Amino acid sequence: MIYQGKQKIWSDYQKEIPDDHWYYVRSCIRQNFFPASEKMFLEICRDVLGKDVHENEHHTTCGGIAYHCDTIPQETAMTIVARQFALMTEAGYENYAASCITSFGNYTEILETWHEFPELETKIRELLWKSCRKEFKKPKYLAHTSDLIYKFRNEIAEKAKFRLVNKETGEPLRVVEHIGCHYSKMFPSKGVGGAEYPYVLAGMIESWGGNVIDYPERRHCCGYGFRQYHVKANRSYSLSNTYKKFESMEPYKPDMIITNCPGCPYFLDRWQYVIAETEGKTYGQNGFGIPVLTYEEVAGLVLGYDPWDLGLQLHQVGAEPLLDKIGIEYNPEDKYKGLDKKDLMRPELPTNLKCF
Amino acid sequence: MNIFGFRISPSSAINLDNVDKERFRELCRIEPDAVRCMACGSCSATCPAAGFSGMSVRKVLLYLQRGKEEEAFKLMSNCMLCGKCTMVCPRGINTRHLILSICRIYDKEEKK
Amino acid sequence: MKEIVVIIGGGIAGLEAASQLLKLGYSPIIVEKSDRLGGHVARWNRLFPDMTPAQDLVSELIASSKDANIFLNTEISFINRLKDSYNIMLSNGISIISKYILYTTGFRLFEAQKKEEYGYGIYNQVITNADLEHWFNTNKDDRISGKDIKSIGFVHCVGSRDEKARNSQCSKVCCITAIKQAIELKEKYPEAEIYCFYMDLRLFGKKFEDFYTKAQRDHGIHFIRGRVSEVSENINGQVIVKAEDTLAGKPLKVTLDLLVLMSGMVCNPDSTKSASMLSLPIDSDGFLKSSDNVFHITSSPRKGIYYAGACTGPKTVPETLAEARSAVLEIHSTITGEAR
Amino acid sequence: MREIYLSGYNNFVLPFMIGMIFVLSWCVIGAARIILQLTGEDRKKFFLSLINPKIMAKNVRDWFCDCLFHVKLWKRNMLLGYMHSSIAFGWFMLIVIGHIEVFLYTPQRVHQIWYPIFFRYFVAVTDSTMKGSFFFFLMDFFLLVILSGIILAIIKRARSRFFGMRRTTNPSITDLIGLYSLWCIFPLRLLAEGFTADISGGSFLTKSLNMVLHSFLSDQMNMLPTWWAYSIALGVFMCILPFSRYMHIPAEILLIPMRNAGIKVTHARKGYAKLQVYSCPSCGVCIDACPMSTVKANTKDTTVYLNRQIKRYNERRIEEISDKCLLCGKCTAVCPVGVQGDMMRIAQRSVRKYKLAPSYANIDENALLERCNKFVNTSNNTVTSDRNQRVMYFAGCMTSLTPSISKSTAAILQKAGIRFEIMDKDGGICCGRPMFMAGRIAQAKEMIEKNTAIIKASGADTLLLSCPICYKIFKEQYQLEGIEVIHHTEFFDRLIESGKITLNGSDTRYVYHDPCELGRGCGIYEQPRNVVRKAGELVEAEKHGKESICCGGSLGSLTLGFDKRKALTENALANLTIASPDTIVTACPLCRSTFNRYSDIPVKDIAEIVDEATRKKKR
Repeated sequence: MIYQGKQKIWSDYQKEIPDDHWYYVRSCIRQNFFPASEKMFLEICRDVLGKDVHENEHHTTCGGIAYHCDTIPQETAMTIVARQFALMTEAGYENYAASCITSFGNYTEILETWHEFPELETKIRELLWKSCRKEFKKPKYLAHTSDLIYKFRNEIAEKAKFRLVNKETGEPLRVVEHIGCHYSKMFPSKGVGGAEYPYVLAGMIESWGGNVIDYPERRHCCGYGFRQYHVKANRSYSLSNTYKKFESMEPYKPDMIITNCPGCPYFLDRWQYVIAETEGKTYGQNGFGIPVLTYEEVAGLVLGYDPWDLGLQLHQVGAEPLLDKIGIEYNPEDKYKGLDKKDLMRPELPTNLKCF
Repeated sequence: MNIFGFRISPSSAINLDNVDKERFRELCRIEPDAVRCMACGSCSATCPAAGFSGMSVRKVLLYLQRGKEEEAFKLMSNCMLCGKCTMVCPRGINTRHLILSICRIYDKEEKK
Repeated sequence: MKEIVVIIGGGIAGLEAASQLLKLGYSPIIVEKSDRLGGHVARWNRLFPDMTPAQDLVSELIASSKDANIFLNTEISFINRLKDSYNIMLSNGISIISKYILYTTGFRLFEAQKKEEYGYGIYNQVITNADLEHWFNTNKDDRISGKDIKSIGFVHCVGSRDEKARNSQCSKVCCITAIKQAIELKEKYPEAEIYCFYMDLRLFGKKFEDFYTKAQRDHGIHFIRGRVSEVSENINGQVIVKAEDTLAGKPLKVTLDLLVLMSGMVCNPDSTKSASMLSLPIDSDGFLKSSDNVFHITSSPRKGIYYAGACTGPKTVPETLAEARSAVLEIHSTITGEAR
Repeated sequence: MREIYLSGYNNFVLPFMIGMIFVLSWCVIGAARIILQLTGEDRKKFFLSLINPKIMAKNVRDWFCDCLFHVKLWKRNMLLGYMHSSIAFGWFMLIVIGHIEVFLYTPQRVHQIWYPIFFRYFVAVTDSTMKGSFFFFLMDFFLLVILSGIILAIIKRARSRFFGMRRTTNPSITDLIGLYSLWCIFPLRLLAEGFTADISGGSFLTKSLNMVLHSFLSDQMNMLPTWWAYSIALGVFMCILPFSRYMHIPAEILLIPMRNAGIKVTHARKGYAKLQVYSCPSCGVCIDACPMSTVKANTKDTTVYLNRQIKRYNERRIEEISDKCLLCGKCTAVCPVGVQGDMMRIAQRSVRKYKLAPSYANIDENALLERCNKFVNTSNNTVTSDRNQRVMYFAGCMTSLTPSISKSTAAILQKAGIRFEIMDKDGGICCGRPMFMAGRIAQAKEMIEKNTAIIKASGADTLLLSCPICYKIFKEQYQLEGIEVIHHTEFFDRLIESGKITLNGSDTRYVYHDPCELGRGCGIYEQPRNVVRKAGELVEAEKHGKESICCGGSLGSLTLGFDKRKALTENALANLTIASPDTIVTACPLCRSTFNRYSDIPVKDIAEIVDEATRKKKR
């Protein structure tokens, strides 16, 4: 691996990310899967970094899942998106930050389509007016929220209490970065670092002290693939994809995986459990899995937030070995306690995958 | 254990790293022309068994080189050795003898 | 006074044209921007299909054109048109007035790093056809020398026939070059498995097909129809190549110790630059546009301006030499026609 | 007459006796083994044939004609025929007359089997009586005949071209010992009898020799050593006989009745096959006959070498030789003893072990039948009655690569007003012959079953074929009772005879190429020629009919590559064009494509010229 070669590509794919004043839209599914992630993003931006991030409770889905599952036509998706933009315009913002990778891809695709086919944009404006009596301005800047964290990665590193370094050995942690497919594979120039060697998460890992692992199936999809998972008959494809990725990263002995997509951490996490139960195979040390975290969770950890406040107990793969390596203190007793310290009860434990 | 109603599906992909090349090499020692195939498909197009078992000498050769022996055997199962493929091959490959040699070298049981 | 012909570019087309012009009694001036003659061919090791040493050809051409006026390390500063001739200002301060300019500006090799997915410049074991020829010539390349090489891949059409790489034309010589290089590598590493990943095999030239069947039968080189989709590196530093075997209709992957990218021919931006000074037309593929592509391939639409070789599109060595001769003949008949 | 020695014995008979006992027991045991190795059915057939007077008469005729007179060789090559028959018949007569003499003069010695052989040593018969001089004359005459044969043999050994043979076999070491001992036997006998002639009497040869010898060798002591030498030569010859080509002498005696009993090669090495191997006289007639011999490298792959390698159990070479053969059957046609080179090779191929075997059980014959069924009323499953023939035309795999043949055939049938249907219009099951030729008999049988079912269910009464490859197997291996199997050459001949089609001849000079499978394979030589004569002028190739040369495209050869066949085709073309014909006519789609590849003149199938001639206006 020639690091300078990658740096050359990274320098070619830099995107402009404004410093402040963002209109923020959430992901449909992340709040359920990893509930602290979006909360953490807002907290880091607002409280830690002191940025202006606006959120509107009237925003809806972007229609991306339905679009990628072939259940709605693109024009419908475009009208939904147009309404989101209208909400942003109404709130007086022009920088649009999406929490979801598929949304980000969806917005990018729609903006590019409108750029190529302005008549379509006109049509969508008409449709939006007919349906909602709303008008919109296209965002001046579109970013994924990981772009923002990437932009502020060094400020976060300065304020960090922990680094992605093995406390015992002093060695940097071996970190796998997994980028959601819709981040830059469709429009390489819209992502930090392009499509082949994206830098958005690698930059965070480097700034926070870890070592990025480049393994052969790095580019491969997490396995979610919309239809592959949602149609049960296809589910083994979804699982096989994930399996392929883990087989490929296994020799590198990763300490953790960072992702920037709603689906990826979920599937990389949950399919480890399914692989363990069906094949008896685990990828972490001592029967554990490899912890899969969102970039906000990792940012929260290095900034010193309590792991259980970050919702790490909602991951199937136990994060405890990772926390021990970094040296983050946690109270095992509190793992399954709610914010009010009420017992949430313990989940049934898997047979083959060790969770704590 | 199929406790979820689905599990890892076997890969149909070709992994050249895992292909056992020895038997094909043995075949090439007998039929050095086998590798001269340029995949024009004349053999498949003219084959009377193509309509029955999908026979195609081109595909058989390819599958054997890609470690997909079972698929090759399936194609070959209705070969009648009529020799039309030999007649039409633009590279002059002796396909009839090639097929007989495959039948001698390769074994269904050997493959797990 | 002998008629002056300015030849822009000291590659094989320029040298051959100069040598033919000298024979006809003209006074050719070669303007070469680099510090040596022979262009791309001088960097090559052996030439298909007879495995002729490239150096033999280049030395012979240099010897037969030694009486020409040669300016090395010299670029064209500007050219402007006078009444019936051209004023060519060189970067070394010399200005030439000539009625005839022959463009032999050639091509440029596609920059393989532009195909990011192939990882040239990122993965250690990925090289280009030019790197390989350089290694054949010098035996110096850490990526190859002293390595235990068991499997080698060739990717055809890197930057050719690829709209995403902004080059839709076929570079013509890569198929046969890949086969030539595969045979040469097989001779050096007889135990290695060699795979050629191709989209189409375009073996149009004399003896090319024989070369192909020889590669298949005598050297056991595997040909896989399918374009490489991506390259990655494994923990041992080997490269893993993924493609679809389109003849089997199945995805395919293989681990390789060396991957050679067949960089194609793209237009030379320098020739485009000097062409624009005379507002010479550029074809859709970026190469210089001939009067027509059948009958007057060596003529430009401007009087006194001629083309030879790969400046008008990818060419093989014999084609380039033939064009150089034909361009000279055309210049000669124009000159003698005017004198009469 | 008087016996010279009371004992009637001398030690010099020992070498002869050892040889005789050895060779007799070898042959008896061998014959018994071969008979035991036959399948039960064949054995029964063999024994039954021996009591069948008609077959027995044929056996006797064949024994005389083949073993003694070498009639086949005479027909082929007079000199060669004389050489062989002089030795064989001469020797046979010496033995017979020797025995007659013993019977007549010394009946008490009949049990002493050496007595007739060395009669002159033991018995002095006066040559002054009519009877005596008659036998003396006969004995000397036949000895002279043999000696003339031996002289020819020596010349042939040195210069085979005198005999019109381009190539002969390379004798093995045992062959050479046998050969030289055989050559020695008769001069030595002459010498021995010459020395004894003054005592025992003699005739023109022995008597005169005796005079000559006595003129400078008066010592009686010379007599015994020559008799010893004679006996030793006989003994050596007989001892080496089972290991040399001369084994063909006893083997052929058994081969003839077995052949006449209709026994076929079923096992690769045992029984009839073994007998054929031992019957091979290594004469090398098959070498020149073999179409592959046009390339020198192939001469060692001819039938004579196959037999030799089988004797040596050289499995690698056996496989090479068997797989290379085109199975054109010419070696079988010309073999003086009737070794079936083609059958032997198929048998060798049939014992090969394959790990994979195709099977056709999945093929739905009903679906195939539906495509061509026209003669059966599907509602009540009865054959539609029609006075016309119900012809099922099976074009065959190869014909589909030369569609002009099937197109012309169909056109002719239409013109003749014949009801027909094409069985394999959209492809079908191969006839099985190519698979059969590859030795995979079980697979071929499976195809035969499938096709039989289709043909039988179709309601056809005639199966018309344009490919001789198909024709041969349909004739020989299919059981299609009530359905006539006919090749299109025969069919066209019949159509012309019956006036259903009229050919308007032209002055085109046609040469007819006999396809191997049609001519030698099925014995169809005349019908196609009749047809060609109606269409134009028929000229003959240098070698034609039974001697026709394979086009080189045969499916019989498994290993001959495309590039290796060119020389064979060119040689066959040179043979065909000797009379400068305008067009080559053949009756096999494979010959047609093969010739077409290299021929300078047009190559057509007989169907095409018939079709053209029916279309042409009368001149």
